[in-house]
Amino acid sequence: MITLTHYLILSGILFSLGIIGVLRRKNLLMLFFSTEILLNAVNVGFVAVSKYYGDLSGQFFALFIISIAASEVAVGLGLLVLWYKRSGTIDLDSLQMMKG
Amino acid sequence: MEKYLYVALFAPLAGALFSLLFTAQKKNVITALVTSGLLLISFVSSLTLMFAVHDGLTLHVKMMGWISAGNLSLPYGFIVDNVSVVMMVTVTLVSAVVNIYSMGYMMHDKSYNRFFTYISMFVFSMLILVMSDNFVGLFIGWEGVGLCSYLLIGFWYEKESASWAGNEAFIMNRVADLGMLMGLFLIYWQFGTFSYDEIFAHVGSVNTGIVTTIGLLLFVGAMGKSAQFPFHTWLADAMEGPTPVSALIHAATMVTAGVYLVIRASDLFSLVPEVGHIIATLGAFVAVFAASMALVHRDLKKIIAYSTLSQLGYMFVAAGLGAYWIALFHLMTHAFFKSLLFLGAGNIMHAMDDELDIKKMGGLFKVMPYTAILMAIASVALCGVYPFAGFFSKDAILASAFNGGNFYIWFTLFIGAGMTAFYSFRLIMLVFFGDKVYKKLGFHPHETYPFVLWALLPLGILSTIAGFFEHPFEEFVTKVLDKYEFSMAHSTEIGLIFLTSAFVIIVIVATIYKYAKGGFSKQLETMPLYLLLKNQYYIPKIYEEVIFKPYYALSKFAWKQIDVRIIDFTVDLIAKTLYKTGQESRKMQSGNLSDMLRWMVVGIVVLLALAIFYRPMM
Amino acid sequence: MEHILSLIVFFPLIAMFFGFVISKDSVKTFGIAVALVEFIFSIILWIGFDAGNAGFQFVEYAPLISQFGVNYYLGVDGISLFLVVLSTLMTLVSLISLNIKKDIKNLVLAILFLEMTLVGVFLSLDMILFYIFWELSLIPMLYIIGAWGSGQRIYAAIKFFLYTFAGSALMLVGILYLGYQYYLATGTWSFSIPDWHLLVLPFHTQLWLFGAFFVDFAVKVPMFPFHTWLPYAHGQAPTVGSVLLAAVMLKMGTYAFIRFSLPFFPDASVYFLYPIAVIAIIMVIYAAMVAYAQEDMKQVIAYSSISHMGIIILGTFAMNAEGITGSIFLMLSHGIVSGALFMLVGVIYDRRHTKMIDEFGGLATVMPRYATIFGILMMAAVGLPLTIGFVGEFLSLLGFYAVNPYMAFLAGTGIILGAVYMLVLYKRAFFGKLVKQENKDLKDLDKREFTALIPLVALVIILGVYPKPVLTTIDMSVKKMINLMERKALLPETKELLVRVNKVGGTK
Amino acid sequence: MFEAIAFYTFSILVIGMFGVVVFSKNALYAMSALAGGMIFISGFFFLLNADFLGVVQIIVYTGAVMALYAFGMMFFDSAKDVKENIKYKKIIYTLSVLSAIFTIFILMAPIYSVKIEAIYPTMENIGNIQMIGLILFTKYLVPFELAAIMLLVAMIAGIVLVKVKMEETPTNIEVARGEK
Repeated sequence: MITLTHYLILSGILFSLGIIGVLRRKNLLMLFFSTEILLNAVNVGFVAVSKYYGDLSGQFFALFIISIAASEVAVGLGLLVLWYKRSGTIDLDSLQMMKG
Repeated sequence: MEKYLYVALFAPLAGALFSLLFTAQKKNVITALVTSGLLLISFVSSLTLMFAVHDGLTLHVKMMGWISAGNLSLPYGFIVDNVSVVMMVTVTLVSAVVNIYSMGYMMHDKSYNRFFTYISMFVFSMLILVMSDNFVGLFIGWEGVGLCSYLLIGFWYEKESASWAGNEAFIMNRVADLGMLMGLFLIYWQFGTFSYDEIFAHVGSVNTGIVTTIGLLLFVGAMGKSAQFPFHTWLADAMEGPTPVSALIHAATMVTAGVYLVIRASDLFSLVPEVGHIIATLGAFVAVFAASMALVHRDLKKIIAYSTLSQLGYMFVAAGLGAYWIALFHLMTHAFFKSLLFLGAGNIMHAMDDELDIKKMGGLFKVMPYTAILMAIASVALCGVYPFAGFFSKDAILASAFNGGNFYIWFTLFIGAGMTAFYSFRLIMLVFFGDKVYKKLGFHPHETYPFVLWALLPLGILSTIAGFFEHPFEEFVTKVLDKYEFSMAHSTEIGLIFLTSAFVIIVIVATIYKYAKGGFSKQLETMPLYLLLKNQYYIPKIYEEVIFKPYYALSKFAWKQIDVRIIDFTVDLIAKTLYKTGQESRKMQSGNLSDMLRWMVVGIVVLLALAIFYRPMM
Repeated sequence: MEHILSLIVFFPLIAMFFGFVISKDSVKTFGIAVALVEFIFSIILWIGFDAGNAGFQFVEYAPLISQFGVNYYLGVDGISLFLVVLSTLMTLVSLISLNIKKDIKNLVLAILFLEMTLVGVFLSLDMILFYIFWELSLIPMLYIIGAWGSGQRIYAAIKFFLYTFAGSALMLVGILYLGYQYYLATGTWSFSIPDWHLLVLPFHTQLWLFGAFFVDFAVKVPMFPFHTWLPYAHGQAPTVGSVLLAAVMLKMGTYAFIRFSLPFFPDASVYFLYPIAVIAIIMVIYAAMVAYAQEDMKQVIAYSSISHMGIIILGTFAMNAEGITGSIFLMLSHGIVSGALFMLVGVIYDRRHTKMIDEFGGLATVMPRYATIFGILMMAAVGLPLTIGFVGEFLSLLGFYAVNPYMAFLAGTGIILGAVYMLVLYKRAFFGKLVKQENKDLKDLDKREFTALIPLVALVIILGVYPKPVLTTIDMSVKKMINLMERKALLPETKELLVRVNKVGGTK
Repeated sequence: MFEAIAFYTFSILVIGMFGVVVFSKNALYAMSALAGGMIFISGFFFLLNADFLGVVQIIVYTGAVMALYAFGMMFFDSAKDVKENIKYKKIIYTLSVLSAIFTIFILMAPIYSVKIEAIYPTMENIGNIQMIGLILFTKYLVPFELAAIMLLVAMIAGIVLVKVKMEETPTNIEVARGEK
């Protein structure tokens, strides 16, 4: 029998995969991919909780998360393209203007 | 009669304020005349009061409120009774004489006006001291005379040693005053008042232990003011001041304030004879201790200063043994002859251009006969030769020591009397007779102004005849003070008097003989005992090494090490740590996004950990 | 007379705003005029003050945040009355003595603002209002030290500000918690001091709150070992800054002890009596020693302030009317005396641009008037009877003697050590031969300096000779407060101590 | 039984796919793997009876988002291997694992300690999509509209950002690069 715990563990594994990606990736595009993984990991968790507790709220959250992910991609990719045109690279280390 | 009291009290203040206006100006004889006049007025008022008191009057006035807080209500109150009026007369008389004398002595000083301000201020403080009807009033005068003494010792402030001596006097007095202050506090919390009458009315009902403590603490104050061991060093150094000051303050009046305090609080001290015994023992010790230092000193004024100390010891013996009227009597006679002695010394100093070494004088009798005669009178009075004043008062003290069965005290005093005779006549012989050493050194001594000598005359007369007033005096003051009963046989008393007188006269004759022959050999001066005495038992040196220097070093240490190195450093360390933390953590803000991401995740982990593991107490 | 307290508090502020449009040349005159009017107001307050009424008078009340019981609430009693007068007097005197030319306008306005905050602190009867004034007073002082100081002025100013500010933060927490406690106890919010006086707190709460308040007050006083900001602040501050700092600002701390710590937390105050007394004794002796070792005249007086504050603290914690009245009187006397002494150091600094004692010597010859005034004030500082310094010191020590004679004795050594450093300073600076060429033609006090100093010297003598009217007024309110403490006391030990130290006579 | 098999299969697939995304050096591989992973995720949604969400997942992610990525990748040199210098690998893995464990712990804690009551219980007789429609247009209407506006804004932003700079000629870009 697959229980909620299984789903949550899966969600956790996916989340940590996402975090690994976020942390180790220097390529901005790949970084975006990793954030998608993070969002999806959370979505799985929400939906699973929703199912096992018979409450639809989790699904709505997942829904809104998806829409946020979509907007994020739209804006983020736009900025990325812009940056690439400026500097010719999408390496994270090239973004050092905030150095204090 | 009240107006006489106020006149006596405030005339000196008026004089001080008047001459204060002139302090910044050039020498002005008016200040001296006005202050002298006002002091004479004060003297006359005091005398009037004395006659009134003799007729049975006791004046007790409350002028106005002063301090009131909590249960304490303290007015300015003054009392004129048999004891205080004696002091008033003595103080105003001596101070008037000294003031007139100073007109000649200070003639050429550039701070002429300032001097008379201080003298009048001193007399005012001294009168407050003796006239107050409560302990705090006494303390006002007590500190006031201390201040004036400080100012007058350091009168020639350009001299380093003078201002140093002033500081020493003030600070040492403060040390003793602390003891007195503690005594006052204890009195307050026991009796709820500072007024003599109320305290002495209830003192009998208080625990003896507390009365003993009060007595001891008050006596500590008295020790400071009267320069008893171990506070005695300031008095010798106080001779840096002008000589009239030494005569007035450091011989006749202020230093006897300690004795006066014991006499004033006699109702309290007579309850605790143990304290009295301590006082008497210390007095006897100081009598010999100080006299021994006077034996070898070459400084004219310091010899007289040590003599003063020694005589104060005598007074304390009498006061400690309960013979209060004798103490007061000796205080009075001593005031006359000692101030005379000092003022005579002032004449000599003037003649010798402020030279103080008695070995450089000699044969001055030819040049200044009147001064010599006056000083000789004072010296025999001091030694206690019949019929001079000292004979009566000093013999009474010796008799009271013998009478109380304190033979060791009596014997000490007996030895002290011999020493007194020796150093007095050593001084007289070295200064007025013998070889004229001063001629070789190029001094041109001369007799002083006639009016100065006239001013000294009353003191000379009083030093001679005051002794004959012994019985009227006793009768007068024992109306307030306890009577002192001699229990020994009359024949013993006479015998004692003869014994002492004979001893003193033998010593005098021997001294005169020895010095007429050329004095002691030089070899004596290398003896250890001589050196010990000459260096004042090394006590000033010990104070210097054990107290002054370590205190300064400790202060420096407290500032440089504790304050700057430890406390301030710790405070700064906290600030610096915060600042450094900021400086270091600024590096986190590298601008590198992946670093920031990492920090973000660290933050998340920490917050999650907090959310899981932190359990609020409630 | 109805709104006189508001007038006294806000008159300097309003005048300050007008001051912005006054021209630079006349602004000092303007400042003196304002301070004079303000001083007259405070005198009117004193005259109008009913000496037979121990409670708060001239009370003004207007709700500010009524849900939380924060109100505009002013009032004056015997404890605060003379501190108000002292503040206005010292402001006036320091403005008269002012002779800085640089940015004079800003300086005068800062002083007026400072006056408002000082008076506000003493008159506030609402804790939040009090706190606002308390904190606001730091700003002008920070500015005065930082902008017109000498040497390491920025360091000193920031140290002063951060140190005192850090302390206040803790007090704010204490205030809020106490307010909450009041709410729990009564169900209504109130930050008014008279309300809090009636609040009885459990013993353990008292301990914590006492600690929170204590740190702030201890920094302000300043108590050992929180004192190190003071020498820096005094050393670098301009004369006017030192005068106001020593004369009035330090008194805020001791005033707060009397106004808050004792009546709010009677049990805790008694509980902490001995530790605090030990600190106070250390202050007295240690600061006197450090003062003796100083080479800078101003630092001597700065450390002497610490020493005197120690005696004030002792008087305060004597817990009897003698001691507390004495400590309040000592605040006044120390305010006047140390203010005047700082002014005197400023006088010599103006002439020679140095404060090092070794640079002087023999000044009495060239500046006799200066030396005389310095001498009188020095004697007041060492507590000579018939000067203002004696009364407070005597009463404070007298009061504490009832608590513990031995400690009173130790603190009493302060009168010896005080004489040591003061007399040595005087000797080194004024006595001896005039050696330095630069000192040979120093000018004696001029008219402006005389005008500033003579009133203070007069007060030193007058209040020394006849302090009674001031003392009785203070005493009444103090007795009321002690009564309150006795009624509020929870522990039997506290009651026992309060009874013991307030009783005269009997054998102990 | 079927559920378990499906769960494990999908889990392995998803983890594998996402692992490729995270660790691959080639952007093209990574993107393809991501698209695959998304589809497998939707499998979970179907398993969990969230049909609507599963469909949305496929449409939005695989259809729209992936298309956008693919489009965006055309701007970059995607064929080449991505060069990254990664520091402090141990820290990265520790942090990731820690955060994952904590997250799970946090999520589990209320499940085991308190019984959570459903606010909008699923009803057997009404289908998932119907149900979602009901709640979405009542309770979550405002967030829904806001999400719509957000999407619109994002779309416009994306267009504007890219479009304005499109006018720049490649030479300009070269110049800009040369200056760098």
